[in-house]
Amino acid sequence: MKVFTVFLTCLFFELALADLAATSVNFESQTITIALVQEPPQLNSMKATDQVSLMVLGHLMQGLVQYDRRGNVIPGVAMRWELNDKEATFWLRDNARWSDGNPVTAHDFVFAWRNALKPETASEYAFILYPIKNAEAINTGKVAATELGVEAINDVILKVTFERPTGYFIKLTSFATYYPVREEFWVTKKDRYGADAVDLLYNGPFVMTNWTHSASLNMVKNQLYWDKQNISLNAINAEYITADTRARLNLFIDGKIVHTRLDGETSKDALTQRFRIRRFTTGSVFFIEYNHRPGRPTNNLNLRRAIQHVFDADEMVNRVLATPGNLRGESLFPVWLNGVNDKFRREYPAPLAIYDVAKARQYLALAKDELGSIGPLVLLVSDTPTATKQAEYMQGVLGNKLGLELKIDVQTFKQRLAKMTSGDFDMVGAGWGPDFDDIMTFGDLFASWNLNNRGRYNNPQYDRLIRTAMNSTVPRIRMDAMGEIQQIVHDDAVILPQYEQGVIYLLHPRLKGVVRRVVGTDPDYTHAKVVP
Amino acid sequence: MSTYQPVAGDFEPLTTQQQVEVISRPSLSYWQDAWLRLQQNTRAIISLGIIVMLAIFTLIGPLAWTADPALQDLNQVSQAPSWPKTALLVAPYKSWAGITLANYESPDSYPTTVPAVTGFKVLDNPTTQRVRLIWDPVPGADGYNVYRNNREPLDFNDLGLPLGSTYGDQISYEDRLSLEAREYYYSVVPTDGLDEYEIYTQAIVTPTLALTPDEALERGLISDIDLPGQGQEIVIEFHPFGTDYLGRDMLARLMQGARVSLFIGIVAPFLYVLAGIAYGGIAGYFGGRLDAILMRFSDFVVALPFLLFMILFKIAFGIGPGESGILPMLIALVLLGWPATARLVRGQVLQIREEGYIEAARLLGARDHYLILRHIIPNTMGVILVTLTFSVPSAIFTEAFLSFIGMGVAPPTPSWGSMCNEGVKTMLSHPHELIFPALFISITVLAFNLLGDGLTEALDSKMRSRE
Amino acid sequence: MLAYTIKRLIAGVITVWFIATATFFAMHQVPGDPLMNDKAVTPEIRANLEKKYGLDKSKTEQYFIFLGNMLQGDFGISFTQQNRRVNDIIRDHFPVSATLGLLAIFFATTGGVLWGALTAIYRNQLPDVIIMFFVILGISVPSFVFAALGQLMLVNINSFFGQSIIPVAGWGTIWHMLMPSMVLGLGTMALLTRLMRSSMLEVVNEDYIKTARAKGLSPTRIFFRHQLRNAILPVITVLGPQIAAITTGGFVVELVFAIPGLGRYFVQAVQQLDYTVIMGTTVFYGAFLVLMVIMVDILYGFIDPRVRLS
Amino acid sequence: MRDPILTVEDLRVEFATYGGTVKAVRGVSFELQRGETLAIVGESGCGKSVTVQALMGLIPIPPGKITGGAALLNGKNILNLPAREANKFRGVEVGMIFQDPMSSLNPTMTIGDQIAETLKVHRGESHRDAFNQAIRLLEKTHIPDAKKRARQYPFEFSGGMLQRAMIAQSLACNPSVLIADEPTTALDVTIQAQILELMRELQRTENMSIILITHDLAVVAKMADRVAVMYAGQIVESGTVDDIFYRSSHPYTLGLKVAMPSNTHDRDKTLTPIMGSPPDLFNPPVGCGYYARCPHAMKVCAERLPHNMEVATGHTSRCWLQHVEAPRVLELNQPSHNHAG
Repeated sequence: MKVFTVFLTCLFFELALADLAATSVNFESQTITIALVQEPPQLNSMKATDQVSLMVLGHLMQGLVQYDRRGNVIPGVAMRWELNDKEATFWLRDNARWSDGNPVTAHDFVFAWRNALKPETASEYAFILYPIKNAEAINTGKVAATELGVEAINDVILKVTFERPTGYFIKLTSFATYYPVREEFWVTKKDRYGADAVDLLYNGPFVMTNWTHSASLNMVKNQLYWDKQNISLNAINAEYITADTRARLNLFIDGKIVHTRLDGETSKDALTQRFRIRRFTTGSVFFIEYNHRPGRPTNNLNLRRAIQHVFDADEMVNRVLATPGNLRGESLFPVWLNGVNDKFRREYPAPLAIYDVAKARQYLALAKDELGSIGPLVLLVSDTPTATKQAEYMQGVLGNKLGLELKIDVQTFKQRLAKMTSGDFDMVGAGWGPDFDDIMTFGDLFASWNLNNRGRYNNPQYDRLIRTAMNSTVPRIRMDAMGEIQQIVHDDAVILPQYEQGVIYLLHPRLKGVVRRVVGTDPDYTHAKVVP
Repeated sequence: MSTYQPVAGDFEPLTTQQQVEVISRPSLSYWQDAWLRLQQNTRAIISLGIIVMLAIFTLIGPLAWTADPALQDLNQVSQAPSWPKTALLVAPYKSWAGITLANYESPDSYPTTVPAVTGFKVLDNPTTQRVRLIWDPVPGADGYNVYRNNREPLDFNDLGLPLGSTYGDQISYEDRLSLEAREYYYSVVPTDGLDEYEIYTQAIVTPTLALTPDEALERGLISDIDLPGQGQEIVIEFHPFGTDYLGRDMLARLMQGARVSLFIGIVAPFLYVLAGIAYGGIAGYFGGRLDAILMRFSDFVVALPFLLFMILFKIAFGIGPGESGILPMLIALVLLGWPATARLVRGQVLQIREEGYIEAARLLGARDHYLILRHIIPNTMGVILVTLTFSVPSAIFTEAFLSFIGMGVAPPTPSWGSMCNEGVKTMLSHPHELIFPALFISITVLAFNLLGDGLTEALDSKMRSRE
Repeated sequence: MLAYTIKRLIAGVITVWFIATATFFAMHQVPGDPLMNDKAVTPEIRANLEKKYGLDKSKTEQYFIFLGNMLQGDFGISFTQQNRRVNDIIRDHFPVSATLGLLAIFFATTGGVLWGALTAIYRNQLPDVIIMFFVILGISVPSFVFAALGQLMLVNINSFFGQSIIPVAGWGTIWHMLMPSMVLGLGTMALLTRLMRSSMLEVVNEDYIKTARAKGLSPTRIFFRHQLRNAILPVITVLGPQIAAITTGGFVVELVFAIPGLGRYFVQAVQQLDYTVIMGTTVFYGAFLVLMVIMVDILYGFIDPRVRLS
Repeated sequence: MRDPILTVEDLRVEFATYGGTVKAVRGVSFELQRGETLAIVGESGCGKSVTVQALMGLIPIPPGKITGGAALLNGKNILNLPAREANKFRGVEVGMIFQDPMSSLNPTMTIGDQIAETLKVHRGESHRDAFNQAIRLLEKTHIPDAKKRARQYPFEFSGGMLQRAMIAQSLACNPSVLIADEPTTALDVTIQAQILELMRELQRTENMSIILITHDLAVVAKMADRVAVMYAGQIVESGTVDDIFYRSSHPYTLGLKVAMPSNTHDRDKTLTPIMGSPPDLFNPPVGCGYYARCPHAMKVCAERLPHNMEVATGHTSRCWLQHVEAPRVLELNQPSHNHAG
């Protein structure tokens, strides 16, 4: 019946102007409207993995600690804490409340962490809890969840015992998997937990009042939040869900949303509209991963060195990507990572690959001696436009400069993952984003036991360095180990770094205090405010 | 008018041979008459002309215009069509450490305001290879942000693209971001390491188009690496139709793309319309339960998820990574393209089957397949030709979609459809990358539509009866 | 007429069953692991996920389980959106796509008939040439371009009026539906125009048109009562598959205009190998198509009495 | 005294085709008296249909073109009128029925609606009244169970009944003239007789004058008061039905009569057709159109077009043999005064 009435209304065009939808920012009511790139697939904090879900959860929930504007750890539900090699103790604030009025207690954290590790929950981010005692054993089904090294001394004191000394544990506790979950509430929902606005309890700065899937999602200030007085926004409404950058720019120009990311094409429109364009490095690194399995041509070091010397990262960033904000790919570790007491990359400068075609050809000759003829190499890429474009550039470089034939194998998302796992490639375009604010999130990527090491790179020296970094909490020791790892990645040409991703975006001029983060909630509107 | 009065001799009887009439026109067969009629139709002639031109463009074009469609020229990315340009030969690029202040410590307290940056200027002559900017340090600032705009910024919000930021001790910046030989307005803004102070200083720079000798040698623009040497001007490749997102020559790509798109755009529709005619003809002619079954099968084919089966075809045909699977794509298009024509032809056949002349022909002993081919199908010409001419663009774009998911043409070979898909992304800033492929597709579709019209009028007997 | 409809509905159910079966087994042939995501997962977790979605059983077993659930109208839960039932996805998003699709068909048919008739009446004169030019442009340029240009036009209109007259994207009021449905219907309108022109030219020669003029009826009356009714028949036969093309073609328009339709679920389900959503959307969409084809045939019978009674 | 309801003078119609221009009607003139049936007879392709279609404005322009002549209906000119003007007389003062009833009715409208339509358009009657009148009209044309039949569609009717419906439709506004363009050609003989009988009956009751186009002399003999024989786009002989049958004064009329099989005809004797075929109207002959096939052709026939000559009052013939000095032809009726010579 609804469809038919639509016909009637559309037949008799009344010329009344469309209701003048509120503009994206409103000073009196301190409300803003945003757009989401996709429908959040999972709002159960114990299982959430993707960027959009983490962003929404970051406004609705709060872990033991949180980040301030400059990325330093500040108190969250925990007022203060003490850490040493073996354990950590947290003192929770007594005025932390759930949105149903009950206080947030240490038991909520114990329940949440145990539940996340249970095999039947099947949370893909369970590994982030592994620093806690017996966490891995529970997740692999060897031990019962109650054995987890976490204990609620009483309602407000939480004690954690480590599996091994973990210097960066405090930073992990701001991640979604570490968020508290009220057991009494969860038991009434079970599988439906996180399916809709009513199937969640909130202890963060905002509560979700409505969620029409794939259409809109509305958040209102949480009156029971302990830091309510520092929150100036009364409501955040996500009224549009689309991945198309052009659609979101048009919505921004039309004054409907407060923020949108720009790509090459839309940046030119933004220029003509005279908007203020801002820049932000996402903290992700993009590279080409070689297949190190024996029998594969890319297993040969000389061949990889040849490619390394013929690839000009400057040309890739400045001419092929051609959008501002991207940085030259020089190392596995991006520039934002903290070292001992300054940026890691400033304390341990990355060894620079020299663009030298003559040298590259010498390495190629060596490789041909060792391998005999080198058949066409296969570069596996996803079916996104930018990936195919970069692949064609690589094809041009290897073809013209080294006479190497490169075949581009375009695959949809799941087929590509299947080929990466089975090793059905010579080179694959890949990237990695940080899960937590510590160098280890990138470091252990090519450890032989890591499942995400799709090329099956296996170097005992590399593994040993990772273990020393894992087991020590002394920054100098960890950073020295990582410095050596960076050298190995360059000398052994484990990967071909392409670029560190930077993006440009637009933000409504009358909206202040929006924070962009490499790790955690990004963009973070928690402490934003609308100025007249 | 006065009536004629016959004279004496008039009444002599006529001899028989004078009675022979003169035959004014030769008798024509069906096809001769159709061909004659086609020649009369101006629109058909135009279309035949266009088709001949397209054939020349595809086959003889690459011999005349020998630019290599896959050669990337990153100095001329996404250039609009233009006259040949000259470039300056410069030394190969060496990375620049820039200027950093010795013994610099960031200020302990951040002042609320800082003075504007002074001494903001370009170092040595700016080229499209690199533009090096330097400025004097600002007391109290702990970093600087550099912006670039294509025209004069009006206010602090209009500084343009944020190129990059430096720490407090770096007072220089090297811009290499897709530089073109045009006027740029650079601005530098002091920051407190995170937030910007709302004052900016501006500098206008016009880099010259530059090329390194080995690049020129590699591209065959100069024969000897030393001749004519740095600082000299040389004429670089001429791209009449401009270049695409990787600086490849558009005209050469259009010619190479034509081979794929025209082949798929003509052969695929021809095949699946033929299949549709046969299928629809049989369903419509025999009717009854056979018709119901055939039609339900056609609904079944249309409702299948297209993308899923395309991936399956790709695996079934065993297309290796990076190989161009034109034939499997053709088969895929035919297997999934025929239902639309089948439905239409069936509708027409149902109507024609009731006509008198069909009964008559059957009475004269015409067997079924003869009836369908000789009597029924020619009378559905009008509708068939319309669907044929409409299948051309849809085949071209389906091919582009299939190539996009790795089933059809593997990079770097282009097709018009894939060039259109790429061009759409930069539609407003570099319109030529979309306009040319879309134009060629439109011309092809126009030619086939006009030809379709001409053929309909020439072949379709109903049209003829009006004369 | 009722017997005819019932017979067609039964045939329709069988067709949908075939669609479901073909899609089910095809889906399982496609390589790639439905449960795997970016971050690799330990084998134990994989085992749990498999048990949860019943992927550990044999294919035929899974098929019959699926069939059983389907008959009760339960399509299971989505793999990618873990806690959303596929039924909810269809319930929330199908009406949006259907409204958009039917509105697009409405525009396409009225436009196609109007322009087709005009080109037939002014055959080979100026209106014919102009309309033909736009028809060719309409089909030679990808729909994504028209969607983007359409949206740009709205933005300019709004900036011209200084306030947001017509919403640039999103869903809800009729104002949201105007531009997307017009863009979506463009390709079909071009096809219908050509078909209408071709069949109008054939009808204009028929004897009953000569009789109508001999009866002294006005040209407009002849056009609507006699010419149009007979010329529209081929146009209607093509409506069935076109409705299919439009409802799936919605993906591009839904992306550009941020419309919460079923289109995006179609494409993403296949890319993500989300088995339950693929089955749910394909079966539901197949049923919708079969229903549309039946309605088109009935409409055809309604207009052409010969077919109705045969 | 003559009371012509319709007079046509020197009507000329041409068609521009890609092969050249066809001069289909080359100067046709005739008169239709009130209540009279005029038959226009001739081989197919002689221009008889084109002539009446020109009067009714049914010639598609282009490619057709009325290049000359005039036609007066009740004193008003009806040639080359725009549709709005023509519709004032079409269907009201003049009704028309066509040769093939199967394709002359709209397949997607009921018979009743199609008949009622004329009444609604010209008389502005409501649908219900018009539909009831349509039923009465169908009864008037002897269609059984008219009430049910009116709701049916053309494909549910037989050929004969369709022609009756066509006649009913043309009588809707009781026109003063009915043009019947080969009404019975597509029907078999028994139905043919019924239709002709119906037309005569309606003529009497409605005092309607009829123009009957046919190539069948038997129909002419049964129906016509006056006859005009057409050949190659011209009227070669016209007069009363007795003039034409018993005092035929044109060789083509003789040929037609001889070629007509009759029931008294001896079965095993072969029929005598007229040899040759009608001239090609792309460039019509300068003299008499029939000269190439006329057994009595003379030199002047090939060179000069004979004008209409009075054989008797109201009986004309376009043939040089009617000229005073022309030689005598036995079976041909020639003017009496030159016998004496």
